Amino acid sequence: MSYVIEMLGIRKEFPGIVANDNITLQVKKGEIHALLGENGAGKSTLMNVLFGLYQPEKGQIKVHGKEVKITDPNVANNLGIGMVHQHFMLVQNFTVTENIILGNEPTKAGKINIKEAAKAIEDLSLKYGLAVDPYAKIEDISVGMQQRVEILKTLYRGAEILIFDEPTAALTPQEITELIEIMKRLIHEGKSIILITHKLKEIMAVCDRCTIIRKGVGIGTVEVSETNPDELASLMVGREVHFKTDKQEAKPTEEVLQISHLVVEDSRGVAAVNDLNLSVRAGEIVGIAGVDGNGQTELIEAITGLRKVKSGSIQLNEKELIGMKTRRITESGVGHIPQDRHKHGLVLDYTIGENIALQTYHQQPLSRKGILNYKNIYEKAKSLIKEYDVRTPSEYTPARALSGGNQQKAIIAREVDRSPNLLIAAQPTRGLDVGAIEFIHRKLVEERDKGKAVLLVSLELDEVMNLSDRIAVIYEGEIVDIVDPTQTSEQELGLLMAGGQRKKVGETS
Amino acid sequence: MNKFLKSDRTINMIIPVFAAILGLVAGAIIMLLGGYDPAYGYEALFNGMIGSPKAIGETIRAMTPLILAGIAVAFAFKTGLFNIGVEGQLLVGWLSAVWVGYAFELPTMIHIPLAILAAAVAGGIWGFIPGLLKARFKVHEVIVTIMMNYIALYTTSAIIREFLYAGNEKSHNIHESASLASPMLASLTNNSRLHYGIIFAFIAAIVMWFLLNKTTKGFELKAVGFNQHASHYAGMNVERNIILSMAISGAFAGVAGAMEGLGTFGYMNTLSAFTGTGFDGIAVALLGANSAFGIILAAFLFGGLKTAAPQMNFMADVPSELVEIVIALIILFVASSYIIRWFVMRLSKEGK
Amino acid sequence: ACGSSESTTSDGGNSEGKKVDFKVGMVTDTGGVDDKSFNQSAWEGLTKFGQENGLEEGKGFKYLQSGEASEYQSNLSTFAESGFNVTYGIGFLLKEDVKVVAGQNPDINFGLVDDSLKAEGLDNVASILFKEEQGSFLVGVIAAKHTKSNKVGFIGGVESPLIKKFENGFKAGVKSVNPDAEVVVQYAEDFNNSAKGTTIASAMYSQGADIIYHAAGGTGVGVFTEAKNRKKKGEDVWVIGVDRDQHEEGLPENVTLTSMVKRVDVAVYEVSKRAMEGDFPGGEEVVFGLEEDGVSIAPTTENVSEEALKVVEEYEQKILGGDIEVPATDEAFETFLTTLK
Amino acid sequence: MSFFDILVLIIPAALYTAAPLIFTALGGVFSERSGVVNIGLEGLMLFGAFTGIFTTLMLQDSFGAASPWIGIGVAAIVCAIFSLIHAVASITLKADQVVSGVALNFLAAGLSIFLIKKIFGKGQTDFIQFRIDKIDVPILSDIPFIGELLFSRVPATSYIAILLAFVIWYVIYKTPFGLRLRSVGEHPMAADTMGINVTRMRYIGVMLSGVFAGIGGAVYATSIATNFAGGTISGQGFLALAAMIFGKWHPVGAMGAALFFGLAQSLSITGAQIPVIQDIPTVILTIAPYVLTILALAGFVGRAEAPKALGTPYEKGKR
Ligand SMILES: Nc1ncnc2c1ncn2[C@@H]1O[C@H](COP(=O)(O)OP(=O)(O)OP(=O)(O)O)[C@@H](O)[C@H]1O
Ligand SMILES: Nc1ncnc2c1ncn2[C@@H]1O[C@H](COP(=O)(O)OP(=O)(O)OP(=O)(O)O)[C@@H](O)[C@H]1O
Ligand SMILES: [Mg+2]
Ligand SMILES: [Mg+2]
Repeated sequence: MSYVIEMLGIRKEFPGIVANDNITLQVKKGEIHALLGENGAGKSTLMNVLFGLYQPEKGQIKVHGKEVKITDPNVANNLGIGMVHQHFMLVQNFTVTENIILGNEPTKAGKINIKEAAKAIEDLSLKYGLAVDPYAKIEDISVGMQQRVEILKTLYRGAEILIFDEPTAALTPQEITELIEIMKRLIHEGKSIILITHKLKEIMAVCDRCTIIRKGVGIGTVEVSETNPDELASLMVGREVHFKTDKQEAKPTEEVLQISHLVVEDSRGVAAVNDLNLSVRAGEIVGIAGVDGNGQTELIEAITGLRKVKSGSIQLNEKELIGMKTRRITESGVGHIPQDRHKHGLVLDYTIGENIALQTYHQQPLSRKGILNYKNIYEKAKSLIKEYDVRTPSEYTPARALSGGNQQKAIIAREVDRSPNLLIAAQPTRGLDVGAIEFIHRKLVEERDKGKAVLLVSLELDEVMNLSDRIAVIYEGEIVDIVDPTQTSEQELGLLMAGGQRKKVGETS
Repeated sequence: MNKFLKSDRTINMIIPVFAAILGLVAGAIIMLLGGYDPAYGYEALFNGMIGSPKAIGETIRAMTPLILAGIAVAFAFKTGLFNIGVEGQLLVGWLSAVWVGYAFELPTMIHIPLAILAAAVAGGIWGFIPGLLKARFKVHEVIVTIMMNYIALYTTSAIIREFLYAGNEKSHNIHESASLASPMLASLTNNSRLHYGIIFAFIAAIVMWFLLNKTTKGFELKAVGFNQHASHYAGMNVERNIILSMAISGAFAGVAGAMEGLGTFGYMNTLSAFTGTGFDGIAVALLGANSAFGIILAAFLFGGLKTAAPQMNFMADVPSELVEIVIALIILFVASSYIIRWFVMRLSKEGK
Repeated sequence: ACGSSESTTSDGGNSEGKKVDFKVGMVTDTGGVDDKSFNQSAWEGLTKFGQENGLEEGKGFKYLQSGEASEYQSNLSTFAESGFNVTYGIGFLLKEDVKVVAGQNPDINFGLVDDSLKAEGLDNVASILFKEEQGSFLVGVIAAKHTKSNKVGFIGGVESPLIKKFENGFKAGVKSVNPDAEVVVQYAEDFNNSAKGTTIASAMYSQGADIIYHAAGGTGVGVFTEAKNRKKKGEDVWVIGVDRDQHEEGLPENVTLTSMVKRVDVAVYEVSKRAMEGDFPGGEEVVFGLEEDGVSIAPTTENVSEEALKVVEEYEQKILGGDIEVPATDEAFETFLTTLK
Repeated sequence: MSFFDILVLIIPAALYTAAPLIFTALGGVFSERSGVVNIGLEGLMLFGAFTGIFTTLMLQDSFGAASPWIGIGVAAIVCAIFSLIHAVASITLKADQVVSGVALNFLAAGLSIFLIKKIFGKGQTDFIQFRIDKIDVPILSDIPFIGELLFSRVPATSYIAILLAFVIWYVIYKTPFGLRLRSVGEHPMAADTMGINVTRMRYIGVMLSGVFAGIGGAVYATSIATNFAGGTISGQGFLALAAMIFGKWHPVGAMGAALFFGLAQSLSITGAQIPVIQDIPTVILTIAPYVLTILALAGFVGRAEAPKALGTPYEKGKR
């Protein structure tokens, strides 16, 4: 059997760590090959080696059986290798076309021939079913379309072998379904794909074979048809993993959060949250299910005081939150795990210790009369790092150096430790491996069981169904229905989220 | 890990020393190429810096405003802002200090602090404006501070001419009670112009260090500099912190001006060109790695070299511009510490 | 001077036989000795003095250029402490510093150019003053004789009592000869901005002035540039230079009508000579006017008409004779105007 | 004095004095678009002025009126090389870009005077014999009104500067080179994955800033100052930097901002001779250009979006 790609005995070191140690990966032509491993296992590193961004210390790379030296991305491009990176490599203020042709521009008399390029891109997008607007700016388009642009970039360069590094982490379920279709079509066209994902369901759905890495070491390759998610998970983590979080029946008590007739405008002045009513009780997890962009972000920002409210009321334990500053809201008992951990959750240049203190630095015992007590700050951080299993060299390490999963754990530690009456968790497990997800889910349930109110916002239906005690479906800024997770199905939810069977939910449900 | 941090700190200390040596060597080469005697030139330079009590006094005097200007730049820098406006803030501070020093008659214990306070307030206001524009209208602070420099230059001159003019392009002298100069310091250093301002410079250095590293306010200011979104999320008032940061930075710069007005000169000239101290402050801050202690050392080097340059010219006939070249090279070498770091690492690796 | 004993003995003999044990130094302002202006002139005087007395440059006579205002004092001290017999501070900006350093070094002599320390009672300081208004009056006369548009301009660097002397002298000169002529005056508020110089000059010429007298240092350079540009295109415009004979600055288009020469060189030379002869005018004001040859019109007169020169001659006599008191300040000028009617 | 007369006073003067700023600001656009902060524009301009005058002085006896033009050309080349110091330090050695720019300013100031003293034995040069003169543009200057306003008494360099802004706009926004240059300033890692040599593009950006700032300095020296001394360039580079930011890192915007400065400047200077304005205190007129700029920024120009990667050294694989 001939392989299109063979990476043999690859070793890649970073200062103080061996990211890849003697890893072997062999990809057959026409297959979708999954690469699986925990956060920080070394998947991205391996792919960056293949794409020429890193040079391996040891090992051999063969493309179509011929040994090659991939010294930079140009070489990879010329070998027909294209990569869709974990963090999008798109210039935000360029158009779709400009991003795709960058470095390979068709010209007419020295001028970029944008028309010709756009035409070529339209042809490509038709051929593979990748709908994009060639003249739209990246900053104005959805994540899903950005993803398609990334794919088009590789196709435009005639890539035969495509690397997808966690393409689904930031996509909505609908977009994921689309992407899976696209991948199938690409294979049909004779391409080969390496897919990195933490979602075992996706591997089971589309992949032919799966190579597993654990802590930089290759564990082996399995035929997907001969395995199951549980086996994959335990191979990857090295222990058994529970997908379904064990939890007792909820015992909700009094209402903690009460939202009525809330209207919030987005940055363009359009009402993104429109006459929304919702309540969350102590001791329950309310999940908000909805397609991205239906007002989830604005709703959270309104509750936490990050965005101005047009009208309506938000009450926490019968106290009005509207008009309060974020700090006051936080202090009156709201915890918030933000959806964008790099933008809102962390000051990446601060140490982990300082980030853990980000909400409480101004309170005793972390400070007194405006003077910080670093001893207490770091002692506290140390104990939380231990409790929440944040993997970091020390509490003095800059947050930037931690992997996403561990950054997320640090944020959760910070928010949960304050023991807020209302905990808002937005996309708390995006991009994390199954082990980390399990941990975070357990923490949220623990909070519920302590009698706190938890508001979960997630684009992952699995997560919402698995964790919530009640599911509120949001559509165009309104809660259109509230369902019991045990009494519903993904299909039903999907229908509701798409705006079907709309019915108005009253102030108290 | 701790060990690594420790050795990193030593490297950070070694780099400026290394850079200074490299800069001086390069200066020597330039002197040789120019047909001057480097040994003689450097002897004169050294003597001019710390060769006599008077030289030491003058070096410290020159350091004083440089420390404060450096702190002003560094403070803004640490909070994510670039204050090119130190020059203008210094000028308004200078004028205000001189005005208080001249217009009032008060006991020294009140007069000096009051004059310095006035300078800090004036400089603070001059920093507040670009801060406000940045916070409210997202106007780039670099342009506004450049413009504010020119406005300060021309208005201070006009104000002196209108209200404080003593003829000869200068304001009236301040009263003795507001003067930082001291016969004791002067006689100790053989008639140098050493004055008590250095104490205020050191205090300012401590204030900056303390404010940024030990207080909740400093925690906020730095956080806002690094990530406005996360700071907002954490309940900090982003706008107010930006404004405050620029105002504090400006206040430090204003005090730098007070050092000139109450210490070195005792009056203010109607300037028609910038003093350059504000721009030197950028170099001092960066040379000192934006740390309080580093800034003091950098200001010493900078101030010393600058006061000694005419000496070198006098004794060894080397054009004083050579000093500027040497300073530039030292800054470059510090900035390119990458290569020095690499070199030191290699050395220490081989040593093991 | 006790501080000087060491260096004076080590001073070796020199070739010119006439061995003098005397050292003179000068501290310039930030302009430097090639500022094409009064620093340069002072250095020329010092150089002449040094050469005539067989002094070695760098040892016997020497200058230090100041990089910034805070250096004036230390540079003056450097000379004093190195045993220089006389040290000049060039420019009124050095007044305070000369005062301080002279106080600290009572055995050393100092000269201050362009301002007076007489009131301070320091008997080791000679204050060297010029009657710029007299020289300016004469170039004003020339301007008045030459203007065809009956409009002339004056561009000052920064408004100050010193530059006011130039302005008022000039205006008085113009008005004396041609009471109908208009004098437009503008200050650049900058001595070192040639771009401003060109813009102001351009506006003045465009508005009909055909001769501009500048007392604006580096800003004046822009005035020349503008005049050259216009002359090249055939406009009949002129510049009157200041401080030194600025004929060369007007080349190749030859736009320098004349210059108001301020003989700092003569002054420095004279005072140095008197110091060496033991007649240092300490504590005094030494004033250089027309009489002392301290101010005059430039030796290059190729662009000035015979007739104008003759009138200049007449006025020179009137000033020397005391018939005309040339105004130096705005008030004096106003009074002067009334006497013309 | 009619309004038209006032315009005739102000506009040609603005065109004249804005040219050096335009060139330099355009240089800044190249550097900063590639992601390298260039606060060293002042130093580059200064060195350009020095080189321009030095070359002209050396060549004027043999080349005559062409010598200042050659001087400008030489300044472009020399400053491209001089800017390599900034490039090597900030791109290859990953120095803080602001620091290395500041160092460049110090170096240019020290070195140019040091060389002048060494070469000419004095602190400033003689005047050049041949300048870049103000001209009346043939034919165009005869157009009524417009001719006198826009095409008379302005040196050719001003028109070149304005044209150049459009040329550079075309280069930066319409050509592959421009697309790549901007991509490197926005998202160097993305550019890298597309096979673009980030380091090379940034070197080119910085060196082009050297070229144009050098030209800017030389144009100032050969058309306005006509000699070189310590104070010839004092702050113009910073003004050019401000113009570039004011113009939102866009070549035509930068040109517009430089013209705005020139206009405000000449209005304030000429104002002293314009009837109504005459009565305003001088200092108000003197600071007017700077106040106007601030007001303009705060009022209607609003936020400026810098290239995203501006100021950050690119390290492969760093996130
Ligand atoms: N630029 C870098 N510098 C230093 N170390 C790095 C760097 N990039 C990765 N590493 C190290 O390599 C290891 C593997 O990282 P890699 O990004 O390949 O993980 P991953 O498997 O892609 O994780 P995830 O699932 O979170 O994407 C990490 O544990 C980290 O310590
Ligand atoms: N610049 C760096 N220096 C040191 N380590 C790094 C650096 N960049 C990444 N790493 C390491 O790489 C590992 C994984 O990085 P990676 O970006 O793949 O994380 P991730 O979990 O996928 O994050 P995200 O969820 O944000 O995608 C981490 O363990 C982190 O320590
Ligand atoms: Mg990864
Ligand atoms: Mg990841």
